[in-house]
Amino acid sequence: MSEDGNMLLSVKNIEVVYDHVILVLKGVSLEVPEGGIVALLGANGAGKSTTLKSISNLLRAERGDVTKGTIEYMGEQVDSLTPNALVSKGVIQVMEGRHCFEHLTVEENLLTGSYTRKDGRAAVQKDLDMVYSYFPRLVDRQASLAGYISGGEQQMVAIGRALMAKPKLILLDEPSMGLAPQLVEEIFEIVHRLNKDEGVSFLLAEQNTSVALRYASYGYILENGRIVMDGDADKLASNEDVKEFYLGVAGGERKSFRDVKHYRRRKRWLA
Amino acid sequence: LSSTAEAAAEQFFPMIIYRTGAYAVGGIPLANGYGDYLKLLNARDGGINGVKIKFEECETQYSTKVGVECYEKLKGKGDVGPTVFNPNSTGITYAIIPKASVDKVPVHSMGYGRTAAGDGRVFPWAFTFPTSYWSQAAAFINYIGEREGGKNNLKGKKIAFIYHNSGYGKEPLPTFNKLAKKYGYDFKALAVDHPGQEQKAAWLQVRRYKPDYVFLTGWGVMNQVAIKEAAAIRFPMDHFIGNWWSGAEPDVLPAGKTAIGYIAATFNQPGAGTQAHADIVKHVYGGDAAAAKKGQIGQVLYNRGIINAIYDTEAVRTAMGKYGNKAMSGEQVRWGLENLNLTEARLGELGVKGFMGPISVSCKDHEGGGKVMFQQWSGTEWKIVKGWTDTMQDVIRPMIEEAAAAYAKENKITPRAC
Amino acid sequence: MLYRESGQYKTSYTDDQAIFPLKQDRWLMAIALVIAFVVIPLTSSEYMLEAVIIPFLIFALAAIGLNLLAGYCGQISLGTGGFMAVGGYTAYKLTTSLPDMNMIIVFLLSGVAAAFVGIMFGIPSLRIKGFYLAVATLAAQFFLQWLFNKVEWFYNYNPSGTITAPPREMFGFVVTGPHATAEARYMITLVVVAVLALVAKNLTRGHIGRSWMAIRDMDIAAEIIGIRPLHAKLSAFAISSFYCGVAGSLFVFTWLGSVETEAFNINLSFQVLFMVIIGGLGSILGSFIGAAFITAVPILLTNAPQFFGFNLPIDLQKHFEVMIFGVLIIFFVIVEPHGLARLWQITKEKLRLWPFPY
Amino acid sequence: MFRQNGSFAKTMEVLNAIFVLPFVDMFTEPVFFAEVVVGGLLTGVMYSLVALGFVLIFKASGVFNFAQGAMVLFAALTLVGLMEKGVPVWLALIIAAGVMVIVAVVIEKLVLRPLVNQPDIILFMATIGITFFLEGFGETVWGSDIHRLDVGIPDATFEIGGMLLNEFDIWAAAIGAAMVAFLALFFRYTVIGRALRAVADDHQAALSVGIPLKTIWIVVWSVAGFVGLVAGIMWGTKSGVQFSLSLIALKALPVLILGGFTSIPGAIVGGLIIGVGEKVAEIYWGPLIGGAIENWFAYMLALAFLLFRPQGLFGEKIIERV
Amino acid sequence: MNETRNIGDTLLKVDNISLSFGGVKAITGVSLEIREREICAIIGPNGAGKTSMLNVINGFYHPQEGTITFGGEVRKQMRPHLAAAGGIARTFQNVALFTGMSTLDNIMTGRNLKMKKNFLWQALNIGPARKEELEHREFVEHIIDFLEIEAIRKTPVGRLPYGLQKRVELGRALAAEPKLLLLDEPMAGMNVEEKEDMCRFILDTNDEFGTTIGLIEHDMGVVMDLSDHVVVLDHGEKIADGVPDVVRADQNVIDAYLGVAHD
Ligand SMILES: Nc1ncnc2c1ncn2[C@@H]1O[C@H](COP(=O)(O)OP(=O)(O)OP(=O)(O)O)[C@@H](O)[C@H]1O
Ligand SMILES: Nc1ncnc2c1ncn2[C@@H]1O[C@H](COP(=O)(O)OP(=O)(O)OP(=O)(O)O)[C@@H](O)[C@H]1O
Ligand SMILES: [Mg+2]
Ligand SMILES: [Mg+2]
Repeated sequence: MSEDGNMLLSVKNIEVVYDHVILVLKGVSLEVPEGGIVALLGANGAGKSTTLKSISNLLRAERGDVTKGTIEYMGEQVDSLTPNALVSKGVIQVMEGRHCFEHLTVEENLLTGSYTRKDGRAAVQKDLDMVYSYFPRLVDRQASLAGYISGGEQQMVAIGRALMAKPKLILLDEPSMGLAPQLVEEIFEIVHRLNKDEGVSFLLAEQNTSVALRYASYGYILENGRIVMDGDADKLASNEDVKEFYLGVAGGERKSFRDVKHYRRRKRWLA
Repeated sequence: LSSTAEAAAEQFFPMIIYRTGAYAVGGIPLANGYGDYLKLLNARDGGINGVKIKFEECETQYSTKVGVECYEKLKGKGDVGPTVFNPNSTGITYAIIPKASVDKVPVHSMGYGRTAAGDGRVFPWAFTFPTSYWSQAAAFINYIGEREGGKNNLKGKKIAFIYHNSGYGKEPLPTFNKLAKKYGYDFKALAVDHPGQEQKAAWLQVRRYKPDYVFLTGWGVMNQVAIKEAAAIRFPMDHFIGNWWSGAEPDVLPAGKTAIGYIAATFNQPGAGTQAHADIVKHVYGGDAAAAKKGQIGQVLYNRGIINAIYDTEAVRTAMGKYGNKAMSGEQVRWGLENLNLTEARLGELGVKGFMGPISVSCKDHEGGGKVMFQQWSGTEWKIVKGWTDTMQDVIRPMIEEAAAAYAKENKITPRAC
Repeated sequence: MLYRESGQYKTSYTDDQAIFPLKQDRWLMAIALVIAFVVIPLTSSEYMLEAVIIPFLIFALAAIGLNLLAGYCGQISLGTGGFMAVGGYTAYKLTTSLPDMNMIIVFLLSGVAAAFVGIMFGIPSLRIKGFYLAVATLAAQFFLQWLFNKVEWFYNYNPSGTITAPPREMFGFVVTGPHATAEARYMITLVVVAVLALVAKNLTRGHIGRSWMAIRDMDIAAEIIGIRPLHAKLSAFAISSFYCGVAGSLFVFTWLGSVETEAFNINLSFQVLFMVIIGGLGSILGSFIGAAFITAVPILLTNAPQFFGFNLPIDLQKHFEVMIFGVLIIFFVIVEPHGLARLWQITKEKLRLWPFPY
Repeated sequence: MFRQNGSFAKTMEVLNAIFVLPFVDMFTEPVFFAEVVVGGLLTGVMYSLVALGFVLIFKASGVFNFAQGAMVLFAALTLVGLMEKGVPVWLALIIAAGVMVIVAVVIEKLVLRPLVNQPDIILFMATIGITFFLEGFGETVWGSDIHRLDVGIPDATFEIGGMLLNEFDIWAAAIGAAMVAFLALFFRYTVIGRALRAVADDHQAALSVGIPLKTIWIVVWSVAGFVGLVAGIMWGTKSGVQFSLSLIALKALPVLILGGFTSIPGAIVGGLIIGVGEKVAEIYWGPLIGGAIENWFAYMLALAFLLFRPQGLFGEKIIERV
Repeated sequence: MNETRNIGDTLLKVDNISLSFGGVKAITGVSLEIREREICAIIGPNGAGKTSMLNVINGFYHPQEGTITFGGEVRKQMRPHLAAAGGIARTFQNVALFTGMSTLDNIMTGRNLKMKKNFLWQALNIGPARKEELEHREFVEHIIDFLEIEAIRKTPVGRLPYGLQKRVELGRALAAEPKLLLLDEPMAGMNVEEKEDMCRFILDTNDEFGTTIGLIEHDMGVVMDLSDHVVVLDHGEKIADGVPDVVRADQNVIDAYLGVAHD
């Protein structure tokens, strides 16, 4: 993406170190345009979550530090803001691994998302109803403690909770994890709808590459703490390497997972 | 050359004290009194018989462990070693008595600590004079016996004993039990746990037991809470009697008017009326009476600090009488302590006539057969209500010797002949 | 790259499982042992031994004990003082009723007694967790302290309830009682502590240690993969209390010489807990570092002003000392929440990468 | 045969002493028994006052604040110190409360913020550091002497139906009850209440939804400081303001686990149970085994409750899931 | 496709299980069978009761009704560690590794059941204990090789990325040499490449050790390709049970779960 005036978020060349010694991001730059859906792809441990956490400033809580580079949101440097200040400004992250408040009920969990809002009870109630309509499953679970609901239900709560903040930019970390296939599609439909109707921008780290690239407009591929490839989503989706390694299709045909075994095994023997 | 070096040698007094922690309230005046008297000797007399006094405080917070560390730190100091240790805590006393006998430094636990150390044959290095908890308990029985018109009238009387649940607090129990058999009073012991802020259960039991007298062995905050609780159950204050660590100003002041009439044991006069006090104001505080008052001069525990210092410095003086006017080593001071004989006349010379009792210590008797007085709180000051009271040494002394013999046996000590 | 492991290949699992797989660490350990067994007894003053080094060793032992329980098994206990008291009083009863018993055996049996008591008080841990358990273990602390204070049998009916270490000999040396030299007491303490530290290290590296850590990190998952919480927790309580018991008997016999129950009060429990946390939960080395920190820092702080020629009033000095001590605790906890041992490890990692920052 | 009979009689005697006589005693002297119970209840409220401070902070941040005892001492010392300097009571109260707010701000900035998201035990350790600091600091500023505190709460003894009661205790109970009611409502009916519970569950997630940890912590620690001040006044009036005041915390701990770390009503109910339990045990069973059993009995009592409810009577359920 | 596969008799039989929590019914009257050496998938929408079913099988939840027969032994409920001792191992939906320990140690805990030498030997680290430790270490090293995680052998697992953690968790379960291996969403949060690896491990385990596998997974590709038979739960009830091809075409399943027919 080119240097452009209307970038909502631009991350410039950041380096992240955990625990003073573990260097994880080695100069990552990326941008999210106003009203864009940007996908961040990459293998396990590439540093996707770390990137998102450095944007939302949740990194410090894990003893990680941005040692180089800057992060700008709406043209303003935000590296030193507290996470809640960022939320007030409209940036919210849905953390990987759900992080529901176990001892709060599902509804209370959702309501915590509206903590920074100042637009009155009615508006909050409206959004609450909206979240319930997205995730009808949660209506049954309304009064259950979040600690007891199933993994997928927790994922719904985490996403719903972020929506309750009425954000401008949502950093979604693995939204599809643990969700039933039907629901995965639904989540991305919601993303799409929010993006189109309300102009919410998204930066999503996602392993389910095929869905992600279907909905995103632009994508970055992160390997080992570096961006190794970026481009428009459809371009990426048609790239041969991406197809092979991220979409699991070789030569236009999806391989059976059962056959993969033998193919792999051969590869291992050869090595 | 050697003689000048020797002459320059100072008499070193190690001070194991506590000015902080849960019991600071009692520790501060004690340390002030002791220190001020040493300062006085330096300022007024240039030390003891011309030998300058040096002292160093070591803070324990009333903790035995820290006390031992202090002991180890201070025992190597001083030009000819330390003079004498005043552990200022029963726990520390117990811990350092065995060590001190090896290091050849005397330990003086004035009226507290290991009561058995009153037997100088088994404990050559430990001194408890002028008295001990056992003697004090006996004096208390004597005192109330007298108030009842003779000890025989104690038969059937009820005595409650409220004590700090520690080695210190338990000390008088053997005496009370023994004397109960002898005089036929009914006796009930009620323990209160450290620090003693909460004693409702004990006082409810007192209320039900309806004792004729209550004897208190407390320390720190426990004392004043006890006095308040006694007032709250409307127990007559003049039948409520504390030991000598339960009868100082900080114990009664917080209870306000309700404390009036409360009685406590002591072995020193209250007040700041002696010549020695005047000298302290003059030489130590530069005549600033207000500053001296801030230093708690004349308070019960301050005065006890002075007495402690007088005993120790006079022991050094006694030793000098034998070994010459130079800094005395621990061994020499030990001899001085053992041969200490403070007569009325000598007390007069020291400017403390009537302030403390005469005493003589011997090889065998390290307790000094100590007598005890009783003082009463008037609301503003302590007044002696019963002068030197007998401590039934005929009963107590055999108990002390028995306990000492047991200790000797357990620790394979052969008592020396006296 | 002073501290590097490259080039040190391990050709067997046995090598890989050595306590100190790295050569540099083996050297450091050897030097430490030489210092402990040779240099210190030859050069230290009596004060150093009595007031700093012996207590340091004893506390390190107690801290190892608590660390096995809290750091490895995740069961926080505030009953350490009580368990140490069991050790101290058992040792006293044993040697006064059987004067000829070898002191090493006395110490070990005290540990065994404490282990039994530890198991008793560990039973609630099967149901109660976290801070609830921590506070509940105070029941042990207060009960045991009360028991030893109340039941006269424990202190041979002497009127004050104080126990005193009687003189005992080993190999012709007096090792306890007032006539034992500081060196003799130091050596016997050192031997006991060194051997037990090694044992602790072995335990934590084996399957027992792993089952403790599994319970600590996630008890439900541990149970589901087949670790019995009952065994793991109670064995942790037993072994931990064993260590505390031995430490308690040394506390009386080679350090203080004479104590009343008050010496085993709740402050002692807290002190040992500080050591474990400051040193590093789940680290044997950390127990030593923590013990050194908590025993040495107050003494350094007490002596520092004099050393630099300030003459503060002693109470003010103490107050400052307490304040600074508090600040230091906070400081180190913030710098490295996983304790000083972890700090040491990070330093080593940095050395390994040196001169590169990452 | 004879011997067996003897030991049988002995066993019966012991059982009788434990299981029968104390109850007979209670029935035969009902007024005294009532007095014991009432005394226990009133003492219990005093424990609750201290426990309440712990609960507040735990509930709101998951931190087991060991420094609560030191905060009680520090607050009381500040108050009494000011009063001794001639500041009128009401002003001294306001200033002391202000000082506790400052303490909260400083603690948040220097201790809590760098330790966000750390394990509970680490935060616990940090609060121990705070304890040392506050104790040292308070004594440096105000000295180690004992200070008499009198803010004008009446302290006379009166008699009702043979029971001796103290006005002061009644006042303490009333104040305790009022505070509990206020705080319980505060937690239930404010937005902050929910946010606090969220923070206690997961610091990082709370941050991620925009809950301002900083503000929350300052508020809660200030309130806990204020509760500490009240506890300090009550206990300080009773026993003078001095170092031992910080040891009160130890009497509050069994109350805390019995009631549940996270429950405000739990603090009061726990206090009452512990108060009555320990007094009754001490007076009716204590003499059988030598007395002074209050301290450990309180913990054992709490322990017994925990065996049935591991989260305390009113504590939040401990969630166990895989 | 399973003609060549050597599927045996029933290993696990779940009979009419019902489980509820207060008012919430997690499982209602579900029966299912897993036969020896097969791969059985349990699928269903979120909150259908899949995880709860695994929890019932390995004794963590105690069902109100129904029985479980495992290896011929009938039981109503038992403690989890007994189930483990009986040969049931599992992985968890929310990774439940021992975060403070290294990869190696985590996998070694899986061998705990098999390590018996008493603690005196342990304490001295000589003789039998040492020998035993080394034997097990060797076994575990095989697993590490098998899962291709040699490089992270000594890394504390808390620092590992999610995908690797899942792999370590599988290793820990394998270390117990289970008869029945239960996997709860082993491939969640992985990209295709990693899923392929995981599938390979599962298939190899099944092939080489003859381990019976119970698998919960939301990736239909994986489920359909791997499993011999599929059980579908919805709202705590069983709505379908059969070979993948049949289940995939079942209208109920499509409505409740798949949304669209999957090829
Ligand atoms: N708190 C931490 N301390 C140390 N290292 C960490 C920490 N968190 C993450 N790492 C390391 O940083 C690297 C990147 O992790 P990150 O979680 O950002 O990866 P990811 O791309 O999100 O992977 P995944 O797809 O598994 O979620 C990993 O190698 C991980 O081991
Ligand atoms: N311990 C519990 N207490 C209360 N409700 C529970 C408990 N465990 C599970 N449930 C409920 O039972 C239902 C089934 O949960 P379960 O975890 O088995 O679902 P699942 O099929 O694994 O879903 P997912 O695919 O989202 O993981 C859920 O609605 C959940 O809320
Ligand atoms: Mg991630
Ligand atoms: Mg599930």
